[in-house]
Amino acid sequence: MSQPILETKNLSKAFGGLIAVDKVDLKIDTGRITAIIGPNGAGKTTLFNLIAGVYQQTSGEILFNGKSLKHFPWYARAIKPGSNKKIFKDKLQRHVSAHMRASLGIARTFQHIHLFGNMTVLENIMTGQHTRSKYGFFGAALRLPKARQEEELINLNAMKYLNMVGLGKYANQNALSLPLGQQKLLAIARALATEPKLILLDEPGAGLNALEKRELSDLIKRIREMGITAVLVEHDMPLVMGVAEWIIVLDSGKKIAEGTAAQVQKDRKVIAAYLGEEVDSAEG
Amino acid sequence: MLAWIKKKWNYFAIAALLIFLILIPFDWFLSRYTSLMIIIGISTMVTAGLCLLMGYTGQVSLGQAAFYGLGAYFSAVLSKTYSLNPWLAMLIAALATGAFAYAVGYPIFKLRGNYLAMATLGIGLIMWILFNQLSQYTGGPDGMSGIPYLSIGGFTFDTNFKRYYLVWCFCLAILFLSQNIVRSRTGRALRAIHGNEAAAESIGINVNQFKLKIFVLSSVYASLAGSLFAHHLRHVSPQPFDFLASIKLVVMAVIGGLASIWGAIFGAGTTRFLSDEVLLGFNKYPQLDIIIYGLILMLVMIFMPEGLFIAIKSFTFWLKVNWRELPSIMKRKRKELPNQMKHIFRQLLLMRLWRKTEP
Amino acid sequence: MSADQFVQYLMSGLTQGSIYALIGLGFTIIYAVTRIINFAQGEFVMLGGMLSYVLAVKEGLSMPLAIIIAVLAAAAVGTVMYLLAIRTARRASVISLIIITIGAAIFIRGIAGNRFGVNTVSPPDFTGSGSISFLGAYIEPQALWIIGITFVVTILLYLFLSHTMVGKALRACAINPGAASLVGINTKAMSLIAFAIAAAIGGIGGVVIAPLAMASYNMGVMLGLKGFVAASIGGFMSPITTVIGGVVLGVVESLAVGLDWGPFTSAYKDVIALVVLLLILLIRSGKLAAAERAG
Amino acid sequence: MQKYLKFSLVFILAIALVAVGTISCGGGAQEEKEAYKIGALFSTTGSQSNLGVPEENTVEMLVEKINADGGINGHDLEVIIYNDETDSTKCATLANKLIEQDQVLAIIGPTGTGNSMAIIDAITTAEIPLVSCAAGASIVTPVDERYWIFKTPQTDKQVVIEIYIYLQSINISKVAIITSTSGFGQGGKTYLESEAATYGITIVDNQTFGSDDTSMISQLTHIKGTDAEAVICWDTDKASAVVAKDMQTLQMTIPLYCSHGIANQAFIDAAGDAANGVIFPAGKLLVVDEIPASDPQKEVLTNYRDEYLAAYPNESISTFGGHAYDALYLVVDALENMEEDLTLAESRAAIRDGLEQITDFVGISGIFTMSPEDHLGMQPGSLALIEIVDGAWTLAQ
Repeated sequence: MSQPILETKNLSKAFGGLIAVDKVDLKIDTGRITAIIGPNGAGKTTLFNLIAGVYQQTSGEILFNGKSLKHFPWYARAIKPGSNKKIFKDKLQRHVSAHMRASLGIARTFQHIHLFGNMTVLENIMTGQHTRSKYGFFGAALRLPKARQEEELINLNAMKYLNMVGLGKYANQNALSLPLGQQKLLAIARALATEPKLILLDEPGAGLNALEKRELSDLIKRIREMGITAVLVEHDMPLVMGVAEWIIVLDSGKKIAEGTAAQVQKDRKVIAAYLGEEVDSAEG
Repeated sequence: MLAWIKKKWNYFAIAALLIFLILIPFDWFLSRYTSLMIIIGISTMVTAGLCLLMGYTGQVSLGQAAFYGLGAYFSAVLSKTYSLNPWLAMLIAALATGAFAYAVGYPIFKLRGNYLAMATLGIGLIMWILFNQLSQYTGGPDGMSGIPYLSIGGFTFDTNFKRYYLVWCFCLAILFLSQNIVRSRTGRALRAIHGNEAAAESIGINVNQFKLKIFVLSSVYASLAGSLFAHHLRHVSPQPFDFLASIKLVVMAVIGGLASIWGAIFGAGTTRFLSDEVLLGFNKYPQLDIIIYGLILMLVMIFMPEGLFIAIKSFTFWLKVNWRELPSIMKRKRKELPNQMKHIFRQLLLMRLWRKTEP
Repeated sequence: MSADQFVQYLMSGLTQGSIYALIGLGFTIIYAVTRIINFAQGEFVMLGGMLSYVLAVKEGLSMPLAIIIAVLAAAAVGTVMYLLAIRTARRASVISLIIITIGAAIFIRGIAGNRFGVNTVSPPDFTGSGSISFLGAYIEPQALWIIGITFVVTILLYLFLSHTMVGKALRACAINPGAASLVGINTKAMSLIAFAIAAAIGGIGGVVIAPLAMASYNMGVMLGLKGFVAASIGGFMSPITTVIGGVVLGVVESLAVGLDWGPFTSAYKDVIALVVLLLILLIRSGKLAAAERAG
Repeated sequence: MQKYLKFSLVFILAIALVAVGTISCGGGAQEEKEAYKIGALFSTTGSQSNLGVPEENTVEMLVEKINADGGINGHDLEVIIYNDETDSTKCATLANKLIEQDQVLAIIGPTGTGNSMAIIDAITTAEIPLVSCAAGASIVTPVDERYWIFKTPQTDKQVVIEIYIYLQSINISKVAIITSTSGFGQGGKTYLESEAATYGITIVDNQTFGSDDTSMISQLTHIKGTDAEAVICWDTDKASAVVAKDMQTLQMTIPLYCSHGIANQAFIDAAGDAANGVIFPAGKLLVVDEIPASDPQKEVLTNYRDEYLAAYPNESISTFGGHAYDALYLVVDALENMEEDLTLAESRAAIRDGLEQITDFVGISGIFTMSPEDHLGMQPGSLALIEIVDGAWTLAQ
């Protein structure tokens, strides 16, 4: 198997006293639909936010395509590696900011959908194409030919993704006028529009009816066929078991098990963890 | 035919707008409003920048008059004291103001909402005090006069008639550029920031950078407007760039409907027309004009917070949709009116109760 | 500067600071509860000052009575302003609320100018003029009144907020309006109370300031801004921090005059105060941004 | 975009309608002799409203009087007064409005120096006479650039010199000056600094304050630390009163000299007993009862004061109204000497020439003799040194 697209080495995140993510080692293999499950407060969303760069880890490393998601700002580059100032230099190390990660190819959706309510459905997706187009203020202001071409391209791609999630006919509606299920699809389409290598889906199934869930799961499969690695955090077990090829189980910030659906279901710790608080997971 | 006109409507609109604007300063038309229209044009330029910043990007600035003033003073000082070519002075002014805005904005745009408002307000006040205090350059509170006219080759803009066209060329140019920006990748990024910063970050938009860029752009607009203002009046004093001026600019932007570039003309137009034409009728009674001004501000903000412009727009749209039913609606409304009054009255009376029952 | 000069600067700084603090308190209360920056606060001060003069001198009421009526009137105006202008503006944005309060300010100023005329007036001092010597510095009795009343008002406000049911409800709204309404606190009523209190404090401010610094129908503009700066320096957090903010502002201004070196002259004292404001805003920017997200 | 355009279009048509409306209303009924139209710009609101209001009152009062007395050569006098809100941008548009829309023959005002400077260009290009009511000397100098501009109030320079001469006479040489950051204060500051040397005065301390500041204690403490023999304060009534009171508080014994900006009752009311002993130069209006009957201004001053107080019982007399009085009567004087039925441009030019030829016009602020070299034309001896004793104005010895 090729190198994992995403790898975390004893990744930890603490909010004040409480440790949300505790020394987690993950390997997300390229092109394999992976689900991260776990009872409430297991630190799934925090993990996502760490990977997406919303939070910055207290310790540990995140490797994307084998490259660390940290970098040295220009003023630190001067210092030669291995020089005696190295420790000092490490202090200057910065995390790659969220928007940079997006252009590197990490896309994500949100638990609360976070669409742009002040735009139409189409514009939402066109905005997703942001990192895939270049022209700036002047190009825009003066309507340079290059800008026009890019706009046309953006438009085409946007329609493509829109049709892919089957929202083509709503293109010019306000994004928030759609029902919840379609809003979720739209959010996924917007994430896809950034043409990512890795897409993080945060509870895509929450609040969908059976039909919509079925649509969702084959959308996820189609995403895989596009060569994009999908990782989802999900409470809905049937959905997870149906779609995920690899499942990672978190409990109170620690990874307690991973494997295929079958393996995980048999795992003692997992059962314990869930039986521990069915109630919560039921309402989650 | 009619359909064709409908299809090409906005071209007709542009044409009509241009013809109208071109005709205004002629004696047989509205020459009496030439000077007012010059000020409106200048205000529109500042307002357009404010619309980009506030309406599209959702960032508040209560200090815009500072950049307006910087433009005016840079032009005035460079072209008078150091007798530079006015156009060159204008260019330098724009660049310098932009640089200043960048330097100031870089730290400030870490703040949001009300705190951003406070910070920008602070900047505005500081600049205003400096305009007053650095009298060896600015001429102090009474300002400096004798600023040269703008001129191209032998052609000098020495009458309102000429300056009118100069200002409106600048103004329309800025409006069209802004329009293009809004309807582009950049514009979408700005609206994305307004819509939801987290989501914007997640799709690779560098939020802080864009905020800063648009802030600088709006300050450059303001600076250009200021330069034109200086060369129009040929006198600058700190007073037109004080706190109240910043507020008046915001008011223009809001009345024009924040998220609409063309609303800027409307906003600047109505506000100036109101204060310089309509309210003058009321100054027989002491203070009545500012009383009315205050009332209008409140009423507009309370009942059409999305701006007068948008309100009129939606109302006419509503008319277009059901103008046939209008009479019947009127009848119904008249029937309902007493009940509604009673309802409102009850609400006011039993406010406590009413509030409790409210969700 | 000599020692007793230094004391003098501190004293006048303290006096000014108390004035700013008194005005800033109004900003803080309203902001904390409603997240509105009320630019009409200065006008409440003006109303207090002008009314106390009109009632005491023109109408010939006894000073205490005039003061009470003036303060109550200011509070009433604040309440009405909230009910008619703020409450009716549903789900308005930060900016439109700011403009509404500014509109209200202009409106009130206009009415005052129309009713009371445009001349500067000065009500009589509470307890005679003249001056008291203190550590080689001199101070007016009225200044002592200002400092004292600011102190008292702050303490009372603090006790009110921390020891009464309503006060606790107000603080709950300040910390998290959503949660407050969930636990059954009527946030609208709380906003109303906040406006009333703020206006009353503004009125008190006007009443005590006027004998020292005169009153005129457009005094509210500058005083409002100064109070606003004081409140911002205090971070719009609590009465105490606001008072600290006000005193910092006053003392900085006063010492700037005393220092008389480079930019630290009387000409630039306001600039210095504003720079202090900006620095504080920027230093606390991280926390403030978080607060804005929460609020 | 298209809807926005559509509605900016709607808005524009609205303006057009209003405009056309005003045009149609414009042509009123014609009398046998049409009224002389004069424009006036006063700051009746905003920071200078306490100057602008008496000016407006005076003009309204005088217009009634003049028309009651049968107008000017049978023409009624009509004065169109606009409020510029102490806002120079608005002032400029209003000036253009008076010139282009109302087609007035001449303009009096504006109240403030800043506003006056802001409209000079419009006035000069439109070739219409302006008689400003503001103090700044730069309004009428250099006179060759100010062909169309006149003014009535004495300049700050004259007032400063008046004070310095007095200080010389009682041989005080070290003074501290404390001026406001307003236009008025800065104007005074300039001349206080520039003229000091000429009269052997040294400025040992130079403080400023904001006109709305609530205390000058700090600045005065600083002055107290110097060896100044007198304090010269330059601002309008409110802040000057604060200075007077704070000096009393600090128990400063050195005398306080003020500008003509405090020449109204408000200062005495505000400063209370701290006002006693304050000396300031101003027009003779305030001490009209004390000036000798031989003084040519006596009659004019007395009449004006009595009429004003009769017309506005709850106002108090102030010299700013006097500036408007002079401005209006200078124009009226020019109008009386103007021959009939000239075109607008001609009559404007005629009025300007008339103004420039005025000699020995007895006004409130002084006696005016205009000339092509001097568009203020105020003769020496127009100022009186006034001392406040027991809360009343008296001539200082």
